[in-house]
Amino acid sequence: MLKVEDINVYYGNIQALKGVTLEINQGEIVTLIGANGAGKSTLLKTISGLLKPKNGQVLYEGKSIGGKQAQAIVKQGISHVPEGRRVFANMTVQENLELGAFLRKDKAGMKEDMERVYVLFPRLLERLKQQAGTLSGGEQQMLAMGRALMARPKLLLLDEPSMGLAPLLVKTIFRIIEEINATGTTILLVEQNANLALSIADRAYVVETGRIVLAGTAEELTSSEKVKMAYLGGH
Amino acid sequence: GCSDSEKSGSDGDTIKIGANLELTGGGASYGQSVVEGMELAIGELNKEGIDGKKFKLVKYDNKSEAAEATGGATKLTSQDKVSVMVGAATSTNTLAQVQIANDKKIPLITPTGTNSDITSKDGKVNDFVFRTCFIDPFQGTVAANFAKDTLKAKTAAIYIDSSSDYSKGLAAAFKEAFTEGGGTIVKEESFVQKDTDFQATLTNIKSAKPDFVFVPAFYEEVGLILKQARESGIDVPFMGGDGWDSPKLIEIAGADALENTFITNHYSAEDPDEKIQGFVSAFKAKYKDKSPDAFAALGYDTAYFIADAIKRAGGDATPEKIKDALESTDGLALVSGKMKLDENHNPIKSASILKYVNGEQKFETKVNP
Amino acid sequence: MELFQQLVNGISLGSIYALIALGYTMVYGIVKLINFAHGDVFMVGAFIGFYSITVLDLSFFPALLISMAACAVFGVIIERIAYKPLRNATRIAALITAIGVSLMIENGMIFIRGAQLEAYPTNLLPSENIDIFGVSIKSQSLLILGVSLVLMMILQIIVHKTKIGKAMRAVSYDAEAAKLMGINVNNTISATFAIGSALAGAAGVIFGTYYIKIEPLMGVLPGLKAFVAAVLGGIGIIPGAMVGGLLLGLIEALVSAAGFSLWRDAAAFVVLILILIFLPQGLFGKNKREKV
Amino acid sequence: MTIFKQSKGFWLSVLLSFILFTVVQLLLTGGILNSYYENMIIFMGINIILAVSLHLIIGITGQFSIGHAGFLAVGAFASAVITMKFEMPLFAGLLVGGIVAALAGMLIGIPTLRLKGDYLAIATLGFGEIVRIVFLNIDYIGGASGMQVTHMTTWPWVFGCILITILVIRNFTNSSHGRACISIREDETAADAMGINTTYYKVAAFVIGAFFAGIAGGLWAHNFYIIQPSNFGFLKSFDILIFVVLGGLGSLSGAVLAAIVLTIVSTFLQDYPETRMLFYSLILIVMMIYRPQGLMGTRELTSLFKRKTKGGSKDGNHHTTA
Amino acid sequence: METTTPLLNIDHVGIRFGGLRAVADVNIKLFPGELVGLIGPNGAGKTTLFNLLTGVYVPTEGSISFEGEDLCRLPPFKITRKGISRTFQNIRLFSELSVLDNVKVAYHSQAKHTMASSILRMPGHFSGEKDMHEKAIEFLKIFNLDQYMDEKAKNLPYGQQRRLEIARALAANPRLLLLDEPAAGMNPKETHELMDLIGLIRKKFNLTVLLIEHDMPLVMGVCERIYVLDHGQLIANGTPEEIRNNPKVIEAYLGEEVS
Ligand SMILES: Nc1ncnc2c1ncn2[C@@H]1O[C@H](COP(=O)(O)OP(=O)(O)OP(=O)(O)O)[C@@H](O)[C@H]1O
Ligand SMILES: Nc1ncnc2c1ncn2[C@@H]1O[C@H](COP(=O)(O)OP(=O)(O)OP(=O)(O)O)[C@@H](O)[C@H]1O
Ligand SMILES: [Mg+2]
Ligand SMILES: [Mg+2]
Repeated sequence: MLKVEDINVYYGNIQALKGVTLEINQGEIVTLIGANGAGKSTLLKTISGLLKPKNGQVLYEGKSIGGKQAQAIVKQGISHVPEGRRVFANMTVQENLELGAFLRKDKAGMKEDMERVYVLFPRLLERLKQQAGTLSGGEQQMLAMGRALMARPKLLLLDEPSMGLAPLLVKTIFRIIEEINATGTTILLVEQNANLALSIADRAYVVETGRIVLAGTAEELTSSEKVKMAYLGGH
Repeated sequence: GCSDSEKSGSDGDTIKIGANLELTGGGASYGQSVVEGMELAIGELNKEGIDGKKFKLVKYDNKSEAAEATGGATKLTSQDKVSVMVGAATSTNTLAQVQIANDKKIPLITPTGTNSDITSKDGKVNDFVFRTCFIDPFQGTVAANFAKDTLKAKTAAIYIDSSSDYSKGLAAAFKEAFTEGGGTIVKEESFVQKDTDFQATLTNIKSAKPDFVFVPAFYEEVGLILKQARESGIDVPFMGGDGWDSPKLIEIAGADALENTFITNHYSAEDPDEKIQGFVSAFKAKYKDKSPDAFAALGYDTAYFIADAIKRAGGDATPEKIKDALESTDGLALVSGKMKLDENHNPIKSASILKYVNGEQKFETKVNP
Repeated sequence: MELFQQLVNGISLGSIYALIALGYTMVYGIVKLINFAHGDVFMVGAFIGFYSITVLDLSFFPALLISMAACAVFGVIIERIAYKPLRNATRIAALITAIGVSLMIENGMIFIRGAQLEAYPTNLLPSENIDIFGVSIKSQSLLILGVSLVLMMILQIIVHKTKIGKAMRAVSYDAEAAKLMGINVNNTISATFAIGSALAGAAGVIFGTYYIKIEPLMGVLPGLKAFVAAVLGGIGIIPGAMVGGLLLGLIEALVSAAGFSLWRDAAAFVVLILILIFLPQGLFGKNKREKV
Repeated sequence: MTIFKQSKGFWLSVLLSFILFTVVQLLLTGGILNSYYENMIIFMGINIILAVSLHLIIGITGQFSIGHAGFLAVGAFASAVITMKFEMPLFAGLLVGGIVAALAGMLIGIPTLRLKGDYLAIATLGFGEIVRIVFLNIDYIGGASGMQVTHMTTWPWVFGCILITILVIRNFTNSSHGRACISIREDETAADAMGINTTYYKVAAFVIGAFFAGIAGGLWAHNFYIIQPSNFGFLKSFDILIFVVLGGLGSLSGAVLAAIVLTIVSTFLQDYPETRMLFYSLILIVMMIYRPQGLMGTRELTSLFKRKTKGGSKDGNHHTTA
Repeated sequence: METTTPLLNIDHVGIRFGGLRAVADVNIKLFPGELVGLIGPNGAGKTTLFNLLTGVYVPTEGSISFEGEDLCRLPPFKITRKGISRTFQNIRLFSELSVLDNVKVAYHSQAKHTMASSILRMPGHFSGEKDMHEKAIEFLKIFNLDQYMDEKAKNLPYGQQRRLEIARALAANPRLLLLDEPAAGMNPKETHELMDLIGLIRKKFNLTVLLIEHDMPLVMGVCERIYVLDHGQLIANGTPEEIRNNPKVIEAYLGEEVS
């Protein structure tokens, strides 16, 4: 479904990704794990068009999307839930959700998706008129995910959805990720919380200083000594 | 080094005249008018030349700022070594150049700076500083006498542009003459240049019920003041000085608002005088049918004032000789009248009182000094 | 009676400030840039209106529309050329650019047509004085007040109810997140400048009709005052600009009425500073302390 | 870091500035530079002082102040009153000018305790305008027509003032107190939480900056023959702001450099009155588009000559006690 | 423990933001040398409580005293000088300053040289700066940050920035250290290292620590006591073991099984 081939990405002179290659198949949950600053967020931003790769290819459903504008990529069915949630704090929950469907014109389909978001996140339904900035962190994360779903994505990019959340909320969020996946949305998940991420993922990649250093099924990586040592807390 | 003024001025075939004027900034329209008048005059003068020499105008923009005016004057005297400096169009920016003219011994002529301090202060004459226009007290006195004697006004209000020395000077002279003659000033209000809304103050003036309102200011604001005053129902006579004189005043205020208003002036573009009409048509021919205001006329006159002095002093004259020649100007016929200087370097000229009728200036009376 | 007359004077002056402040506050609200060139776009609008009326022989409303359209385009051009490259630069760099643009428009205008002033024809709109108990109100002041109120409401609806308005608010809060929603950030910002500049253009023509005199530096002072009005009301808040403008007009009228006309501008700034000290976000701004 | 190293650099700069002073002085007395150039050099010097003093407020302390011409005006009028009305020497004029401006700085420092960013900017702009209007209404100093002031400002005076300004502000910046100011610029909340009395340092920056702006005002007053309130409008404040930003926010030598370059550019453009402001604004816009961080960025001129040390940042750590 | 006087006494403290009671009627006592956790759902008011303690917000009700002195209405910098220092949930370093200078800023309030001595470069300036320089390096060494000394803070990797924030907080010479989610954004390995570090500095500097964290292994691993906040109110208080099994906490915060 998505193929990233040997991309290099720079911030000015700093090279953040060095020849990264990966692949995501229809219906999978793939997770990227790696330390702070490894380049995980950079990779997601490159896929969603916020950053442009200097070279290499990003292929989505066979077509190249590398270097396209973000709005064009959203239109093709890739939604990105950015790190730190980034909800529009000055707008209501409902307006945030409507913005998620900014490019869509099918009123009926949008309504349907809105209902689906309410089913996944009943909390949001309770708070439709509340300013997003006054939501708790977990609620904001739900809103960010709901907003992304409003674009009816085929591929959902999630950047550290558990960051800063209470344990209870982390569990809720991960349950919902699995539910979303079950309805046919492919998911690329970036997580610090490697234990949890590997527990729901089909496959995983390990990123270190801009390179993919390990790849495999979730089980393979969970049992890898190296991963255990570096990312699972060593015990 | 200050002694280089000996070499100043004419080099080869040209006589350099420096112009240090308000080409941009708040006073830009005055400076530009002066330049237009001067350039017209220099064009005419250069057809013949003086002793085979032609005038060359070196222009500097003082941005309507005193500091820049000083800088420009320094440059004209020490860099360009001009024979004569012209500038500035407003009193304040002229004052900023006075010390340099005296120090460097280069004559400075302001075409339109009417503040009396420019040429002499506390009885001391600035040797190298001249002007082409009459001074503030004269106009103010003329206006006061006219209000009292002709218009029979007993009470008057004064509305001053407090950002201009010109306006304050006229107002002070008016006040003195008017009260001396038994009149009372019932209201004194002020505004600053670039104001556009005068309604609040005019409401105050209205409730003081004056017989006459004196507004010694420039046409930009005067136009708006007249319009707004008439709209808010003040219909007594208004009067001002040469600052009113511009075709724009009529456009801004509208002919109706100008009914029952008077000005004192150096010259009038409507004056049938041959010399004046010659100037007006030459000006219109050069500047796309634009009608010259008093600034343009005085700029034009200033160039002739200088040319006359240089003619008398000789084409190779040093700035000091030119200064002496300027001092001895007597009876020179200019667009703005015959020119003779008093001991304070101020021209003794007559003033005209004009009345606006149907948006046109009509000659009312002439007052001699 | 005189006090009422002065209040009327203040409101009619204030509605002009409000009119200019609306566009100012709108651009600030979305782009967070003090667009110092706003007053100059206002000036350009006044001139375009003037030439439409005198050269093209149009009447008031066509001239108003032409001026608004031309200013909208002008605003977008300014944004694309001067501000867009600085989107990610510091606020202060953008501010300096805005000052540069402002100087450029003023002096460009002087370069093109000279510094001399022009006078609008006086017969564009009917002007009558309505007398109510000795207080005279000009029909044109009422018109200006009405126009400002209507524009304020239209603006409020655009920003809060339309799709483009939502896009604007999203971009204003977080441009990168807005991109992820599929919003074209460049076009949205251009639209903001187009609307803001069209408002400035409208204000220019209305100003010309009312005050007659226009010249290349006419935007400087009203621009500054309008900005003060916007800050008074809480910058970025559309009804705030309206209230701030009216308040500023009233303050100025009352100070002049009290015989301190020379202190008028100072009074406006003193009130500004006082309001900012006690209500740092302006009258209508939400007093949000930075969340730590 | 040792005192010895410090003094070596110090003595070198003393020597350099002495040479600079003497060369210019000789050129002036020898008549090689005429009074036109003298005027330009003096104007440049005044601009340098203004730029450096505002640099302390904006570049170092991060207080977005765009009313600096207000302090200039206060200094100019105060010093002119001292020399013209009380007939005291220039030194007294400059000193009083600085002190009165510093008091004004304290006054404007107070609103800054509550205001930030654009709101502070507009408040300081308002302050500058208030100062101008107050002077406009004081008849003692001539109201709108201003005061005529005897020319007394000479190169040695200007040079001395530049030297003191730069030394004081540099010494202040390169000390723990300067770091406290920089920390306010970087993050006021965090600075507060680290025990920095942010109020004190913000006001201190305003007071010191205003003091030197006041001295610049004194030099100004005694150079241009006449001072008027209208010389000190907000456009003047913008001019000073432009020096600081164009030089590179946070860079002292950048501010100096920008003041020099822009004074020259502006003087040069005087020969083209019709287009000068057009060019000036164009330069401003183009400069900001292609180099928004200013001429020097946050670096100092001295860092260009220093060898890059191991682990030293590419951006140079001029704020340490170098 | 009951016999000693509390170092910090939070007494019925609360604050409102408009209609929202972000913190309400909170009572907390900290005794010298303790390491106490503060947990609770997002938006429970934990950070707000820190802001109240450090003077960023002024409580609308209740009082706070530190070593017997009332802290209410003191500006933040004075509270820091009294001995309470903090880190921030969102890193707030002085990003353009070098790592070394970040620490020096915090050490500033202990500096002895005056502004005048610095401007005139009197001997006091040099000795004061030298002392500061040495102290700052000492702090950096403890945190293994001395190799980054001259780097701008913003160029540091994220994890190191977190460490630097703690180092900076310590340079302000606190007796009570408030840590707001120091492990946020760290992976389990980095979190583990952080845990060790907190233990180390507590001993070395003889500190009392109040720690906000969502990372349960960390909180349960290092804290001696834990307070639980929900909707601005304390809902529980006890040892990690007690908290783990408290049904209210499980319902509001932990969820069914705790890993
Ligand atoms: N805007 C930026 N400018 C410069 N460098 C950046 C920028 N954003 C990220 N980097 C650098 O790029 C590298 C990769 O960063 P990235 O944010 O992708 O890491 P990450 O794996 O997502 O880390 P985290 O777990 O902290 O989110 C880091 O070294 C980071 O410092
Ligand atoms: N300055 C403020 N103005 C208005 N509301 C505020 C302000 N500061 C905090 N709040 C509100 O107070 C509540 C508590 O916020 P706080 O940041 O203390 O939560 P927290 O417990 O630290 O949560 P998290 O674990 O997500 O960091 C939230 O609802 C928040 O929106
Ligand atoms: Mg990341
Ligand atoms: Mg928190």
